[in-house]
Amino acid sequence: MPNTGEGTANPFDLNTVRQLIQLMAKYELTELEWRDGKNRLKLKRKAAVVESATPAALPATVPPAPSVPVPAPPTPTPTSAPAESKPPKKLHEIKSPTPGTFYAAPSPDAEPFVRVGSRVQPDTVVCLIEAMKVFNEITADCSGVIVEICVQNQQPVEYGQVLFRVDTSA
Amino acid sequence: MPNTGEGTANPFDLNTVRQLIQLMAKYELTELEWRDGKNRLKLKRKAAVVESATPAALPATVPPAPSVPVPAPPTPTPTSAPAESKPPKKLHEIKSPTPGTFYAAPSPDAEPFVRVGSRVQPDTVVCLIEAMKVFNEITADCSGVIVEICVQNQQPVEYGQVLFRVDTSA
Amino acid sequence: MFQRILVANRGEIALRVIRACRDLGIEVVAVYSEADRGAPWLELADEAICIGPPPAAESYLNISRIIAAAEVADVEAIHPGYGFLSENPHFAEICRSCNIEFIGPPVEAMRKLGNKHEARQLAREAKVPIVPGSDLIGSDAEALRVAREIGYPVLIKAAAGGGGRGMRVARNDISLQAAIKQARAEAESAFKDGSLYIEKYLEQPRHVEVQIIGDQKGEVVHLWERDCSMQRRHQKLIEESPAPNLPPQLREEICKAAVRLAKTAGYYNAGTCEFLVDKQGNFYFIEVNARIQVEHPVTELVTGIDLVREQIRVAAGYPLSFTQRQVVHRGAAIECRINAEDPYRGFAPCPGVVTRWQPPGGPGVRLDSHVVQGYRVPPNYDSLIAKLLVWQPTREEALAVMRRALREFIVEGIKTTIPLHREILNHSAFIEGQVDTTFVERFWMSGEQSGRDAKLAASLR
Amino acid sequence: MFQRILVANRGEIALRVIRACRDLGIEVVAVYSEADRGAPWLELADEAICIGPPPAAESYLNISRIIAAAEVADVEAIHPGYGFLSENPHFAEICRSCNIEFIGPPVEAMRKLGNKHEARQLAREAKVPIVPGSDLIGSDAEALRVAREIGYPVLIKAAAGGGGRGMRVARNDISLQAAIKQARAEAESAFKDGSLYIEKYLEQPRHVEVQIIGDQKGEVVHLWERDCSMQRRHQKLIEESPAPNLPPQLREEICKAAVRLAKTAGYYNAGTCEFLVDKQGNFYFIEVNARIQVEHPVTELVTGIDLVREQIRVAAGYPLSFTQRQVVHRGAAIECRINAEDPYRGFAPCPGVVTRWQPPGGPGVRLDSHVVQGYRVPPNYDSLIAKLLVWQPTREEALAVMRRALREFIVEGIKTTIPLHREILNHSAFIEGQVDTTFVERFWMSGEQSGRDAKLAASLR
Repeated sequence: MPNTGEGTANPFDLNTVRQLIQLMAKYELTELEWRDGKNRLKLKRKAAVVESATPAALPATVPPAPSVPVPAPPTPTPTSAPAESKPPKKLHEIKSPTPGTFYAAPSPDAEPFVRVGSRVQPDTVVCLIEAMKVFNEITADCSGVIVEICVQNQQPVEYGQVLFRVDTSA
Repeated sequence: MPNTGEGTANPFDLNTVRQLIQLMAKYELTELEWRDGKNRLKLKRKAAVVESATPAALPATVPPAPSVPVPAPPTPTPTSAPAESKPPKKLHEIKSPTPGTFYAAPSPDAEPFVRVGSRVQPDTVVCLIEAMKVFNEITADCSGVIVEICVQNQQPVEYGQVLFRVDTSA
Repeated sequence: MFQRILVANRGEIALRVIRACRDLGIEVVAVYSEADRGAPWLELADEAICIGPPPAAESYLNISRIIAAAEVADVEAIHPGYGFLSENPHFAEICRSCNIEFIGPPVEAMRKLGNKHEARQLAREAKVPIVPGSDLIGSDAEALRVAREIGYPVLIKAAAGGGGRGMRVARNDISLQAAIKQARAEAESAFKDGSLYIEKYLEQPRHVEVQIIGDQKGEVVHLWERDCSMQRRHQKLIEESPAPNLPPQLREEICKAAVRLAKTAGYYNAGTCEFLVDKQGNFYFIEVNARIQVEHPVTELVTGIDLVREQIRVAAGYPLSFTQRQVVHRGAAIECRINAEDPYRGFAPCPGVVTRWQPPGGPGVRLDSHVVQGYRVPPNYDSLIAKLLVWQPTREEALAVMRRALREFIVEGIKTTIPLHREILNHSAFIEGQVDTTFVERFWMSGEQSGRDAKLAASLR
Repeated sequence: MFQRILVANRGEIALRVIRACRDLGIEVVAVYSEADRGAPWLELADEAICIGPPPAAESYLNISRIIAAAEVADVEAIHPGYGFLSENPHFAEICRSCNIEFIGPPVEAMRKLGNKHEARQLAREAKVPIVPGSDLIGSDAEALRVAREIGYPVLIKAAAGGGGRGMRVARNDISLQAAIKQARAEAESAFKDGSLYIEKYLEQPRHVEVQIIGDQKGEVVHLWERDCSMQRRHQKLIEESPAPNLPPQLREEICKAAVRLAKTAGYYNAGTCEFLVDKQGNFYFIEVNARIQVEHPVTELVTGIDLVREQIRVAAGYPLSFTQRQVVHRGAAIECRINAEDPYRGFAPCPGVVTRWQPPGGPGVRLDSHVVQGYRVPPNYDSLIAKLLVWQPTREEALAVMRRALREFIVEGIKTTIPLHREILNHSAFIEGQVDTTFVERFWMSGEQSGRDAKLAASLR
């Protein structure tokens, strides 16, 4: 969510982070949080539960959840919900480059450009997006196998909305 | 300026963090939190119950400031400032039971009821508070020695304002 | 003009008076109890003095401590706000005897109008219609005779009462006797005065009140009416002006009656004459509220006149800054009272920390509130946390803007009356201006409704 | 009336249009760039559609994506707000060719008024005084001749310009030639049109503008004037109505001139005619802003008319809902623009997270703002974060209420223009209504002042 952010200036650099990690390991810290907007620092050593010597799993860079109430954007398309469930492998997302209407096939009677399981190349046309009476051909821009079609035929889509997921490791 | 807060300045630097971590290790702290926007400090050492030999420098009882922006109440009496500095021993505070005007002596020419060093009993009159033309005699309500007089003669006071501190262990 | 004023109140009305003082360039001193230490409105005062512990009796109701604070702070006048000491003639008297002006009516008028029996006498004198009924009743036998004379149903009221305490309805001889016993006990415990009177009980009347203000030279004007029929347990929820569907001639008559009564009482400063209007278009005086009222901004929006500033001016001895002819009523205004209460659990108070406070804004919206995000509503006092007001050229537009504002208003951490207001603003009876004082009880507080309505409310987000 | 409208804008004006739609019972669709994902005003729309990445050229300025969103959302009209595509006749044309009404003026009028040369021609036709000067200038020799004819100092302006870009002052023959070169280069890069003209440079003029609105039947009315002399670098900071110290007859003449010009241009919907008024009481037309303006609420407060709702109505083909005689100017209104900028460091933009947002309220205060506590002001767009407005019966009272409101307004996490406004509201020149368009530059932006003023500002809390 872009409008919460961690504060403006002063992002970390690799060297600082490296030294922090080394310090954490050396002194057996299990957690270290550090913000800057309104300055916050939070360190944990060992753990109340005694997490033994596991310096590996340090969530050193986990961004803290925004404390600010940020409303979820209203999505006109309920079918984008599957996006939440973690995809298994290396998945490429084909997104809409414009708001418009999604067409799965070149004409009402024709076969769809692709189905789940179709193998695509970068220049394979996967759908049309109609905007201002112009039908834009959308290409896969990657090689792989379609594993999910995220929108339905003739559904309106937003800019950046995920249309397909492609397993590029397949 | 109570309503601006100290806000942005004072970011952390690596060196500060290193020293904090070293302190944590030395004194076996398990947790240390430190904000600045509205000041917050939070320290944890092993199990919270085992208070053992308290290492000197730890301000372990600093109450976390409310996370809510609560303005400091405007005090008409600047002399109450010493209240902040930690009193050494068992001190009893004699407070004003009403808003009014503080009188240290029964009349302008008379000696004050008490001075620093005066020994008081529960029924010793320590001052007058005038409210609505009525002079209320304030008694010590404890036994001990006056160690501080917190307000000046004829100064306006609020309800609950500390007038005297009495060392009850003396 | 005064140089320095003390506000003997808290919450939104303390803030309201502080704002008026700022607008007039007058220094303002706030007093507070320990429960309000650090409260946001205190920051806006020039000085703030702690006067006691949380219980009102030891702070906001404690005359000697407030006077002591006023003397210490060296103020020339005290604004009592509403509630607390605002209608206490004894307090007003002490203020003035200490050379501190009480920003309110003369003591004598407060005394007379504070007693319902004497208030009715004044109304008779001023030829203002009153609800048919007795003077004070003595024996049960007398009560029975009077009740039969004016006809059932009748209302038994405490002479010193207010806020619905000591009130009972009786519909026949049998219930009358029980009602008198209960009312007398309640009045004795609440007001230490068991005097009662009986009057005709009006079924489903509308509550219409007239804002008046007078100066110390004897001039009194009205600032038109407010309809406050949307009540629950005699506590107003929504107020508006003009009163919807009130015939113009009746409206004019009621307003003139209010001015007559105030003049007869020798009244000055701001006050409100409350009336009941029955379905036949008769109106009856009920009482005078001898203070600024919660809902005064409704009148400010339709007249463009700042009532609190005018209160201060007339208290300082200035003549009214406008004549009756200059009071022009324009458009329509509505106020929704936002309380820290759960309207779906019998309006149970919900004090606590406001974790999110996102007030509405934009065209036509006024918000009077002392709340900021993170504020803790203390459990000790009134549950009013905000007054949301709108002004528009027409009532229909005002309803639309109020709906929009209620939709925008987000409060988290405590329950409020906002969802109930969203419902009411969509209810046909309110939209059509057909609400009487029993509306909330009939539609929202009956058992079988509450389940459905809670669901409806949830769906209205 | 329209059933469904799309708002092709962001921030406070998107919220303003959303509110107007709610008040009219019209469904409203918002569009947003990825920089505004999750922004609070989107929650108040019935639908929100992402149209592109943060750069305006790929989102809020991208005609095809906005039209595509409008088609997908099935709206009947588009409100362009101000800035972005609001004065783009090409966009208006495309909207209408797609059977989507553009809520704004006719394309032809936009075209003519958008070109300063043609706008001056129209003004001549309408017998509206213009600043003495040339039509378009060709050679440098011609420029020299014209400059000598009208007399130095002269102003060189880009025909396609706006916001101060492509503007230069020349005080003699030598500086003229340099100024022309610079202005032409700037205009070419900014507007891809290097056409220039020269006009008389008025020293310390006041900026007075007239709000007009017309319907599609040819009726045009004015809603009186606003004084916007408090500017920095041609960006308005404070606007008010009525214009202080403007003689009544001059005021009347300016307002009538604006209506004449609009009628001559075949104008409808809302627009603003801007004039300069010199110390001798002459007024000169400068340009028409063919859209709703940032400062339109000033006019709403003094007239009680909702301009955005009226824009929507006339775009839907309705006649104006009021006549010229029904436009009653009442009291005084002032607007302070609150920008996310550091006024003590050359008005440098200060995007970032608003960690505390405590807006003012109470009588006479209106706040138009899309900000809530925790909102992140993105660096991509305009720095306007709030418009603080007050209305009062008199200007003096309005100044007092504005001071009070500015004092209450607490913003943390980013720098804003609030402290500067606190200073201005205490400056005698502004209090006396003696400000000209060079005021801010002269008093706040000169080097030697900034140190003192920063301290002063700090002391004003």
